[in-house]
Amino acid sequence: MKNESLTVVENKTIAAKTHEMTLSGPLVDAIDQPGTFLHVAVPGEDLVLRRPISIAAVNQGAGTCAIVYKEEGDGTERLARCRAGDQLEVLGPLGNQGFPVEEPLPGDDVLLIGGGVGVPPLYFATCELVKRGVSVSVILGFQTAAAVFYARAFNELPGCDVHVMTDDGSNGRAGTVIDALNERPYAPDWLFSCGPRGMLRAIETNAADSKTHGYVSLEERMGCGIGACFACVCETNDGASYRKICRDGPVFAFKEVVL
Amino acid sequence: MKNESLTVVENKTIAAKTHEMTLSGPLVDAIDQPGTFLHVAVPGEDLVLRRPISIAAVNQGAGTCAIVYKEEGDGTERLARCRAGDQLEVLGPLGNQGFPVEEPLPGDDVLLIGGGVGVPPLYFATCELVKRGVSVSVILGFQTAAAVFYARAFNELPGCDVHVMTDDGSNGRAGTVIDALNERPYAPDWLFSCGPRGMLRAIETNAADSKTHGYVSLEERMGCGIGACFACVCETNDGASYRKICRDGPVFAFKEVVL
Amino acid sequence: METDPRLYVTLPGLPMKNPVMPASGCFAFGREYAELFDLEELGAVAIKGTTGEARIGNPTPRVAETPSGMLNAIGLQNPGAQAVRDEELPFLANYDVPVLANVSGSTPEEYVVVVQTLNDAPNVGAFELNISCPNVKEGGIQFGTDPDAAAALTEAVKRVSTKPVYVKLSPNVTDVTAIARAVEAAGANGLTLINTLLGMRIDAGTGKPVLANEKGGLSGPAVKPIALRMIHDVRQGTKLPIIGMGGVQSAEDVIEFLVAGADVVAVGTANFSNPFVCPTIIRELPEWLDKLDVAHIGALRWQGEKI
Amino acid sequence: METDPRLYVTLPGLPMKNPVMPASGCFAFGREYAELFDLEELGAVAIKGTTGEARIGNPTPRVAETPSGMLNAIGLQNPGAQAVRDEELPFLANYDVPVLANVSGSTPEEYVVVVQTLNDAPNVGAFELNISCPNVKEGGIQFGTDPDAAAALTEAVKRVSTKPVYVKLSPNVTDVTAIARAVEAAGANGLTLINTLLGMRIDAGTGKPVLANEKGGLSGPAVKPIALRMIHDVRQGTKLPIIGMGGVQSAEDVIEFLVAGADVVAVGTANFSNPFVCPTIIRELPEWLDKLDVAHIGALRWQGEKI
Ligand SMILES: Cc1cc2nc3c(=O)[nH]c(=O)nc-3n(C[C@H](O)[C@H](O)[C@H](O)COP(=O)(O)OP(=O)(O)OC[C@H]3O[C@@H](n4cnc5c(N)ncnc54)[C@H](O)[C@@H]3O)c2cc1C
Ligand SMILES: Cc1cc2nc3c(=O)[nH]c(=O)nc-3n(C[C@H](O)[C@H](O)[C@H](O)COP(=O)(O)OP(=O)(O)OC[C@H]3O[C@@H](n4cnc5c(N)ncnc54)[C@H](O)[C@@H]3O)c2cc1C
Ligand SMILES: Cc1cc2nc3c(=O)[nH]c(=O)nc-3n(C[C@H](O)[C@H](O)[C@H](O)COP(=O)(O)O)c2cc1C
Ligand SMILES: Cc1cc2nc3c(=O)[nH]c(=O)nc-3n(C[C@H](O)[C@H](O)[C@H](O)COP(=O)(O)O)c2cc1C
Ligand code: FES
Ligand code: FES
Repeated sequence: MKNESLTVVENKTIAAKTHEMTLSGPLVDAIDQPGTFLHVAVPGEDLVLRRPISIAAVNQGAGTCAIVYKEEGDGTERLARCRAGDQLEVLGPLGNQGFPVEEPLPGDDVLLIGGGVGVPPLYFATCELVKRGVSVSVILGFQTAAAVFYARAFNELPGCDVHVMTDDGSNGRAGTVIDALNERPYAPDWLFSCGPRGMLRAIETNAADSKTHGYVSLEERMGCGIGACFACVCETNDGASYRKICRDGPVFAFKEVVL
Repeated sequence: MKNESLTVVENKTIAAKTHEMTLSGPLVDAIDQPGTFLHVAVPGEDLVLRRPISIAAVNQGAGTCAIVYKEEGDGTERLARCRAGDQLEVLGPLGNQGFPVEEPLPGDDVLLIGGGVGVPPLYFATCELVKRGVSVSVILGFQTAAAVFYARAFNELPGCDVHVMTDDGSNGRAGTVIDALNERPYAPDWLFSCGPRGMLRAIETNAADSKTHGYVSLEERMGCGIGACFACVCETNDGASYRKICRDGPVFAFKEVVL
Repeated sequence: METDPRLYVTLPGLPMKNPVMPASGCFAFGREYAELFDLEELGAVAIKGTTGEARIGNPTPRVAETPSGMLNAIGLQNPGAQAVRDEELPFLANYDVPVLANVSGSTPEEYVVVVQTLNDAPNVGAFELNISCPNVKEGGIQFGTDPDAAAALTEAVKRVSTKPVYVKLSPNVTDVTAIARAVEAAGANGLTLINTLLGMRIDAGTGKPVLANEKGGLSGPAVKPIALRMIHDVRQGTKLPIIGMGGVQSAEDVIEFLVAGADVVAVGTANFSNPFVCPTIIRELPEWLDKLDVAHIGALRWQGEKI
Repeated sequence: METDPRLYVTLPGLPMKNPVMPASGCFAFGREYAELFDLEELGAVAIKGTTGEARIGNPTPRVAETPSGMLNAIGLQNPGAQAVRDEELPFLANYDVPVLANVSGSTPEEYVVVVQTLNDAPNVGAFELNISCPNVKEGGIQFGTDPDAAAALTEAVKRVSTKPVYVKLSPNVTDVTAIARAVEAAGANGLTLINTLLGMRIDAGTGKPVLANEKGGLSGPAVKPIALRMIHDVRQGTKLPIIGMGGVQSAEDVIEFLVAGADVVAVGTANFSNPFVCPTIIRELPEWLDKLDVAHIGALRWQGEKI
């Protein structure tokens, strides 16, 4: 975990209100696990909290990493206005538990399900999986065609089978990622997912009785991002304890925490 | 008075922590009186007050005006970081009473005394005076050589006699502008001044019994800049009333207000 | 400017075309802003705090900047009730916009005199009792921190006023709802809140307070969460209309305030950041109503699961 | 890191190398920040509010951003006094830095139990009674708004404590100096202020509060002028040492707080903006002392012409 000024190498719009930012700096060296995130200080003294954003890709050769973010409020709007050459204070990589991409074996049935801006960390995960020779199926859900991103990037990865779902059918097929999941004849060996809480809950329920090793990446409003403020806790499934999403997650095994 | 986004044409350092910024936009058309000022919205949501800065020069042909400002705190530091092409929200020109540059006649003895960042509005005033064929003497006071600016610009104006004073004698002569004033054999017909309050007070006292038509430009912390908040008042000399520096000034005749 | 009927609100004494007015002390008596835009765009105008006699105010500096806010210690400088009556209100009467006359004083008698003096000004729609000015020794803050004193003052003014009376509450109290209940019981027709929070700034370089008065009133976006909380709390205990304020600078802020419990809002400090802020907000409100799909701004109130 | 002798301050129970400590609740029990820098750089460490039994805290979202500030409604989540004693304090004992143990509770008895449990932890230099947590129904705020309740609690704790006791004051009161005087008379060894201001945020898009708990405590630069004013006011009426806080994020802010009347400062929210803020401030303080030409930070106090 480092705190560093990273340089914006590129910042481009890749879908409606959705941007991909490439960052460079020595901190990139420390990135090794999909699912971990960066805690980004947004320009402007009036915004005192950093923004947690998943790492979407890393290129160790070039010393760069990418994040993909959607303009939701003041912070992400300001990120969208950053230009190449700007500096951003970044703390990361954060999170001690990412997607266990080193566990699936080639030949395992590996399914990744991403919804909206939950897609980026799954791209990083897919890159790592295919690097290890694991084939993956990916279901990407978006509201509408204008919101779709990274579908082609996934397609270009070797051994990656991509299904795009849109609510209105304007790209890929009409329906939700849950519809696509339900059409599968059997449960996957591995299931990695990131997206809205409701989607994750449905996925977990869906896989309840299966042999699936399932993992979900969670979001919560954060203060410190490192485990010191108790802002981002969630209860464990036994009700007896809790996890900090920023430190103990942000990825949790099915049933580890209450969704 | 307009509120407009002006474009930064140039922003350059001209002395220690002192910068000259050239701005363009239709608001410039409305600038016609030296001593008036701009109320500049500084970048950053956390700074809710605008900064009042005098107009240092105007070039109606080019549609530009210049301000000169010293880095004193957060606001002026951020102005110093602006780059060509940036936009600044500006309200102005403000002030209903500037230096009465249309009154001195050619042949009158006209003296201008500026201290530090009080110099800029006097440059604009001098430009207007020499345009009308009036010769002027200018005494410019700075702490030290590194702080000196605009001495050459004044020198280049026709019929302008420039005396630079520095506290440590590192440029021009050693001493204050008051020393230079005291060396003059007789009181000027006109005296326009801008600078620290103590300097203005000394000048007014100095000219107490003379025939001099004296004018000083005042500074005070401002809220609205237009006369609506009562932040910037000063008492009149008779103690019975008050003036708003932003609206009734910022230039006042000797003895109009308590310095 | 066309007025969107969804924005009309009628408060006691104040038939407003829209729920936005400049806050007292940030708009003087309207003359300066009238040079910038048509005052008839506003829902109402709250004028500068007016006292019995003219006041000269505090020494300068009177304002200081703070993170996302400012301190002011103007000290209720104003020309006095008679001059306001004769010279300022007639100017505002040129515009079809109701006036909320902000009344201050050192004693209940002074408030009464001001109200009596301004009572018959036809464009004064209502009075706003400033019982919460933190910037003058005798600026009424004693009335704002004690429910009994606040109630007594309200009663005294109600006895003479021919117009509805709003009481402006101080946030510098342990329990703002107690003051609200007290003035409601005493006959107030409405509440306005919040006034400024008592604050201070030190110049680290000189080791002295920035304000000549040492302390001043904090306003601006910094106080918005405090204002929202107080409005929300007061709303739970009263049916009186609430004029909400404290850090409003956008149409989005107005929505937050209305949801929290205000009926209309006042905009103070933001006029200094952007002199056109009030008309800008007013123009942007209809879009918000479209987006939120409400038929009238009155429908925005949050009911509060926990109440 | 070399320590500048001009920065040493000795407060009851807290021999500090410099006047800067992280504020309670913003630093947990030090483990996370220990991965970032050497905790021995700090003047002291204030630990997370500790209650008799473990508490699970409030539902999420627990934090919301506000202009130059934030709201939190953590709800005093902590592992309980015994676990803090056995598992957290020993970790901090690896560092040569005194601990200020922040104590919370619903009843005076609970405060007493916490103090009794932590009394013999050798690295606890002093206790800080959080009588001002606005975020839990029974988080002690009742003790923070009533001078008598505050005094009674202070006395009860003083009776059992083997360490100096600081009382942390709430800013959500009409007269903070009255509470300060009451706890001083009851035997407090020091004061800390300010805790957070009760606030609220509404999400305009959904028309609901952002925090699950609806209301939360406001902290960060936005509250700095309020903190400075309260510290200044309390300083006039007491000789007790003051740990000042509320929006500190730079060495310049530290100077402002010391001038206003604090003896040392605590840094809360700024740790989230920049996790290295405490060591950064500490490193920048000597430059300020050079610039202001003072021989020791204790000399910074502003005497106040008007006092
Ligand atoms: C571990 C993690 C990874 C994330 N990865 C991504 C990503 O790859 N791409 C992406 O677009 N978004 C991601 N998010 C969500 C992202 O953090 C928010 O969309 C963003 O913080 C919104 O900031 P804002 O300034 O636009 O909104 P504002 O509403 O102005 O934010 C105000 C405050 O709320 C917080 N906040 C608002 N929405 C969320 C949210 N959904 N989750 C957490 N905090 C929130 C902000 O961080 C800030 O503190 C992630 C969140 C977490 C916790
Ligand atoms: C009519 C007028 C004309 C001016 N012309 C010039 C000029 O041409 N060049 C120049 O360098 N300076 C000028 N000043 C002073 C200039 O406004 C301040 O130096 C500047 O506002 C400081 O802002 P800051 O953000 O750097 O300082 P900060 O300390 O961060 O400012 C905080 C607040 O205090 C106000 N403030 C601080 N110092 C002053 C001051 N001396 N006068 C008024 N307000 C102040 C700021 O405007 C702001 O509201 C003028 C002031 C006035 C009133
Ligand atoms: C410069 C200034 C002067 C003020 N004068 C008055 C006043 O005379 N009477 C009054 O009731 N409130 C006065 N106020 C308080 C405002 O009306 C308002 O309650 C407060 O500023 C909070 O709103 P804001 O955050 O939008 O500024 C004044 C505020 C400022 C900033
Ligand atoms: C997330 C968070 C948790 C806090 N928890 C506690 C606590 O447990 N006990 C306590 O006395 N104060 C607590 N506080 C208050 C801080 O210690 C401090 O008084 C306040 O935040 C003001 O300082 P700041 O503006 O530097 O944050 C907490 C503050 C925050 C932001
Ligand atoms: S954000 Fe602070 S504990 Fe997770
Ligand atoms: S700055 Fe508002 S009256 Fe001059």
